[in-house]
Amino acid sequence: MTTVAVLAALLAGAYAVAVLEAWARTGRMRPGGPLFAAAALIGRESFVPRKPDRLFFEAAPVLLLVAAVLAAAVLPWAPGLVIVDLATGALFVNAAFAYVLVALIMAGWGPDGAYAMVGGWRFLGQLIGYSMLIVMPITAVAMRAESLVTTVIVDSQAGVWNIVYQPLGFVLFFIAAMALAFLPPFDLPTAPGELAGGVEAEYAGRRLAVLRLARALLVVAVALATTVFYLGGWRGPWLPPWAWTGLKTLAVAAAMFALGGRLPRVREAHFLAWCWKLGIPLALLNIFVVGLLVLAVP
Amino acid sequence: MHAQTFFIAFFGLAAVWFGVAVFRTSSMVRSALALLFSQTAIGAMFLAMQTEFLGVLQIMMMATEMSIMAIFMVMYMMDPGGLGAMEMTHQKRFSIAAGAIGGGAALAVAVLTPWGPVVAQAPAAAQQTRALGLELLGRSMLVFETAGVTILTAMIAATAVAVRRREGKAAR
Amino acid sequence: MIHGARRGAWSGLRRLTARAQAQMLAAIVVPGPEVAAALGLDLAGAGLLPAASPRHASVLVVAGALPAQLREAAAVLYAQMMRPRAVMALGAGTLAPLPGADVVAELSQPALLDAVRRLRRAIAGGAFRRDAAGFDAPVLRSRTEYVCPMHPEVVRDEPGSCPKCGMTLVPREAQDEGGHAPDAVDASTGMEMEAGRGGGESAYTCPMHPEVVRDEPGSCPKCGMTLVPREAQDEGGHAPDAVDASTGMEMEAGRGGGESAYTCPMHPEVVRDEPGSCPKCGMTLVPRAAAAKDAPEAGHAADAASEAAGGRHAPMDPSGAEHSAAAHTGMDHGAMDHVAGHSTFMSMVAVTRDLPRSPDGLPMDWIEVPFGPLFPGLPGGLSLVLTLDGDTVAGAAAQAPVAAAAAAVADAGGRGLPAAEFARRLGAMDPLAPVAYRLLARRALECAAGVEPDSRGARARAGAAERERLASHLAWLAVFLGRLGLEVHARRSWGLAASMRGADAARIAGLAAAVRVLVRGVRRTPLLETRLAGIGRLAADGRLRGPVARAAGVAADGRVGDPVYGALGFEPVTRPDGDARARLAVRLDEIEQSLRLVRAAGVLDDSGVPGIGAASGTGEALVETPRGGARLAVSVERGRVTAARLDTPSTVLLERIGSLVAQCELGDALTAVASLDLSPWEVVA
Amino acid sequence: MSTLAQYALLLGLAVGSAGAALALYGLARAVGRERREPGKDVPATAGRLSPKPVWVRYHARYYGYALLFLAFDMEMAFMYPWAVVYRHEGLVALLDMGVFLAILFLGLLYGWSRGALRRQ
Repeated sequence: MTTVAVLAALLAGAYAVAVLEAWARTGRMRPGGPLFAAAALIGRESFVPRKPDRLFFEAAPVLLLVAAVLAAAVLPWAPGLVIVDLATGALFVNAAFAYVLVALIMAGWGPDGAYAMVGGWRFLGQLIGYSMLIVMPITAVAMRAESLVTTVIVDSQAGVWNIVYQPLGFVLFFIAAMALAFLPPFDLPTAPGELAGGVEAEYAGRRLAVLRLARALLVVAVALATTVFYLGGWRGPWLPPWAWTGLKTLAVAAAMFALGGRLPRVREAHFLAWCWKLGIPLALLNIFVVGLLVLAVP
Repeated sequence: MHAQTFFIAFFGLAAVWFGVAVFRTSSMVRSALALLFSQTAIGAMFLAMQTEFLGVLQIMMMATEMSIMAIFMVMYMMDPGGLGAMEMTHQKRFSIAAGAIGGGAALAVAVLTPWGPVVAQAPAAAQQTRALGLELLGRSMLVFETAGVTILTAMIAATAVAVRRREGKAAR
Repeated sequence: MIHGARRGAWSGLRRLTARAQAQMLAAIVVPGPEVAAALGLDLAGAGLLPAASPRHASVLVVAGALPAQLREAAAVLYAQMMRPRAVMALGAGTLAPLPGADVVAELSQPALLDAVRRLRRAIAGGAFRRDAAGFDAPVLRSRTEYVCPMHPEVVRDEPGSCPKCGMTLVPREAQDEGGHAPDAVDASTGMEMEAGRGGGESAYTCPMHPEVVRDEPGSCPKCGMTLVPREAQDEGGHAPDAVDASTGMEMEAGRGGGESAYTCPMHPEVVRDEPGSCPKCGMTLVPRAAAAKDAPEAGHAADAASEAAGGRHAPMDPSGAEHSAAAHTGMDHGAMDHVAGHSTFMSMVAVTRDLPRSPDGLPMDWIEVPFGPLFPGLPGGLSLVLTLDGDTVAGAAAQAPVAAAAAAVADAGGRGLPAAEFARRLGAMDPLAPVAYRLLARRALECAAGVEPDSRGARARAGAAERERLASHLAWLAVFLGRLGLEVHARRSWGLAASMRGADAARIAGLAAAVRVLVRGVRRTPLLETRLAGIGRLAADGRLRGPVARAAGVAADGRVGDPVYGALGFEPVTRPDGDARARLAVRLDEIEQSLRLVRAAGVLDDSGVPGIGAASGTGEALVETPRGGARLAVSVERGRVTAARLDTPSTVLLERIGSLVAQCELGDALTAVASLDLSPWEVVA
Repeated sequence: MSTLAQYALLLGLAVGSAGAALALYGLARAVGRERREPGKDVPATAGRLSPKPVWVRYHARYYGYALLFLAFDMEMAFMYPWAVVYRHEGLVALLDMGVFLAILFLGLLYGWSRGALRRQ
């Protein structure tokens, strides 16, 4: 029952994210847009390029979907409203997110097309940049909660949300989460207007539909993770807990889209340099500061 | 219990199957990702054996590390797409012998070591992580710090190789 | 009913999806959105969604008449679109080889709106039909040509033997663009020769259907693929790198006559008369003759080939496939074993010796990737082929297949063109700057005929030229911001660019506030300066003109010293850096400047044909087009233009692309090219 | 829920998601089949047919970062258990991890100084 409820919430979130994304791209809010888009994609042809790595080409959208669903499965919407309350939840989220990279490499390599291949390997470079900025801030969150269980992490924010307790970690995680979900301005692997679709270039019809659904779920998952780790999860007055989680998640997703539409796409060299020369030292500083805070404030 | 045995066996076979796939393909990327999924299956085996932290860690780390292996293979190997259907194996007799000896040795260690009494119930997953942390900060602190130094050595060695290459002294 | 419908009868599910598809029209524009904007079309405003790849597009929008090369490129795009797909022709003439247009309309925004409505109806009611026809075009077909393995210059359309050496010609898949032979077939070149020596009989088989075996080249009766020589498949292991080497070494081994000694690749002191394995390390021994040649892997290839040759004499019996498989298996144990083993780690130095080197010394394969003529984010009609070394550009070849300038000018020869017709042709040459080129023709003709331009008309024409600059810069800004992912600003810019066409001074004054808001918004975009700094740096020299030169600190502007512009209060804008950031800054400044100039001019008018009567003479003129100063020299005899010479700014820019993008990251390289605002239409060959 | 049941549920979710994707494919199949046409199956490259394979040695310019990344990725294995017991262990944990991270940071600084942190 819980599983069905959470899956329904995830699908609703993905729908809302699709509406938000269309709004960010076209400037128009069409509540029915994703339905039309899905129905249209189902009815279009979906071709496999010749002499491809067919296995990769077919597996990539499905793997992306599985990764997004599994990442969201360990994140709670309310007390008790979580599919799997895993003892290593915070680590498992990371593990699931790591397969986003695998899926994109497969999608890039599969069709034997130049634009897609460049897009796929670009994302590997992007991961080398953002990955530490996902892992290290989560470590600081776990330090405060003394646990990797996601529900315990929410409970640990009973007094002060982590966005206040460790703002530096939040900023780093937020940026890295956008890069993970290859949202603009970190959409290097797809890069509309630069790589003519990149890893998505050869996908059409039903396979593109699955790819887009998986991507929307991935955005929900990263927004939900941000909510759980930094925005106090379901905590909030007046409304029921699940409503707070939903609202915060949507707000995070909307903030990501709004920010993305106003920033130019980063250059890969810049992104890597910033992540390693600025981001990682700051993330270590964050761990240190949180370490002092945890010891100083019992 | 039966389910547990079944899943251990299932993922074990999956790991072996992917492991074989590593050598049955001539595409470097396929080969690297087959190795990745072999390692993922081993991680799933760990989960089935109720060692949660280890399992999830394995599943997480292999994804990125094997992908990086894939790009290095694509950078340095001939015909990484396997378009020429190149035969990837060589020195077969020697490899088979080495594999058999290595496998036998591992089995012998597994069978002959006195592992002590079997614990009836695995500790709770959260408890395992805690215990691992306490171990790292207690008895195994030296091991832990040594690991740090080892990693540092690896970083310096890798960088030194890369830097030498950049100056073009030895392009291997 | 549309030409690109899917085959099938109507069903409930199909009706549903057809309706949805009518609502979600993703469009690809040919020649490009910048041309559409210059023609006054706002596609996003008409409800067409932009498509990044032809796979995602459902409509191909043709804006204006297309030259033949672009029609072919459009046909390729159309072929790669997924069904159901439609063609919308706006003011287009001939479309072939594209199928007929599904919706035809004239070039105007209201007509576009109506056309989109009709297209929605057509798709909702015609996305599926029982008798949907297939699409084929000559440009899509690959032909098989036959080349001599030894003399690459010998290329024939028919199988046969080489007139120079008598060898059997080998088939190769070829496209009109040339050089598309897949590597597997390239590899056959070397092996085929071997087979020829071994008895002259070779078998051809389908890469997909091994049971298909023919003794003549041709195509597979099952799937239509080109048959490849059987040996090529078996020996494909050396493709693509060792091929050239193996061709050479083959001859060597043949002459050597099999008297070579065998040695270990790791232990040169081990020498045996017979093949075998090394007593020290167990590796398979290799022939020393080959090893001494510093190309051991090639020697192995030859060795492997001659060893296996006995088992590979093209059998024509039904068990052919099996036979071949057996030969292959045999090689795994013997020769093939050490060939592969050798080339994977033993002799990387030798194997990679001939590969191109990157600046960091690593040998890599380079690929040639087309980024044009119809690449989203680059000017439509610019045919850019980048040689990619990973994600870095190692070289570039830029062409402008749509360049019409040469034709327009050459046609003025012979009996000559009437002056009015000449001006019309020059104006039609570049859809991105028709006003400037009409003005250029007019000035040159006036100069030739000695006619004094009236000052009020000149002022109005300057106003019209500035309006065009405004529209052109806004369209460039939209493309440029779009490729940087700044969708919000890009969208606004498209709308403004399209609404500049034919607008009068009052309308432009009404739009001025929106334009200023846009410019300010772009200037204030965080990180944009960092993003663009240092990309596409071009040093100023005498030949650079226009905004690109002004962004490099040179006030090269045809408007300087023009009394009309002097009266309007014109001052050129310059920036020192010479990179993409400076180009953006210059164009933003010029957008504001043009707004001021339009307001100062008050009247905008570019109509009127130069009335030069039956005058004769020569004249020259310079007009600052949106891309820089264009120069035209004409000779007029009795009112007819007999000779003309044109010099345009984009011609210079096209030449610079190669040096501009060398060793840039791919994204930076494309940004650099886009920042030039090159118009392939005005390139003079 | 026992841990094993949790893992089973996760496995079920993975299989279920893949199944949902396949069901969607089945639905799309019911709409119609693809039609083979010349040129359609060649990867789209901006209006030029370019059927040549692109699977060649690919030069990734971030390999300097990649080498350092491998080390940092390894180090995270120790960070999580440490973080969980951090408050319990107090100052010892801070010092211990401080030394560990300092060693790693040294590696980063070395790589930085030798030019590993840039496009090669």
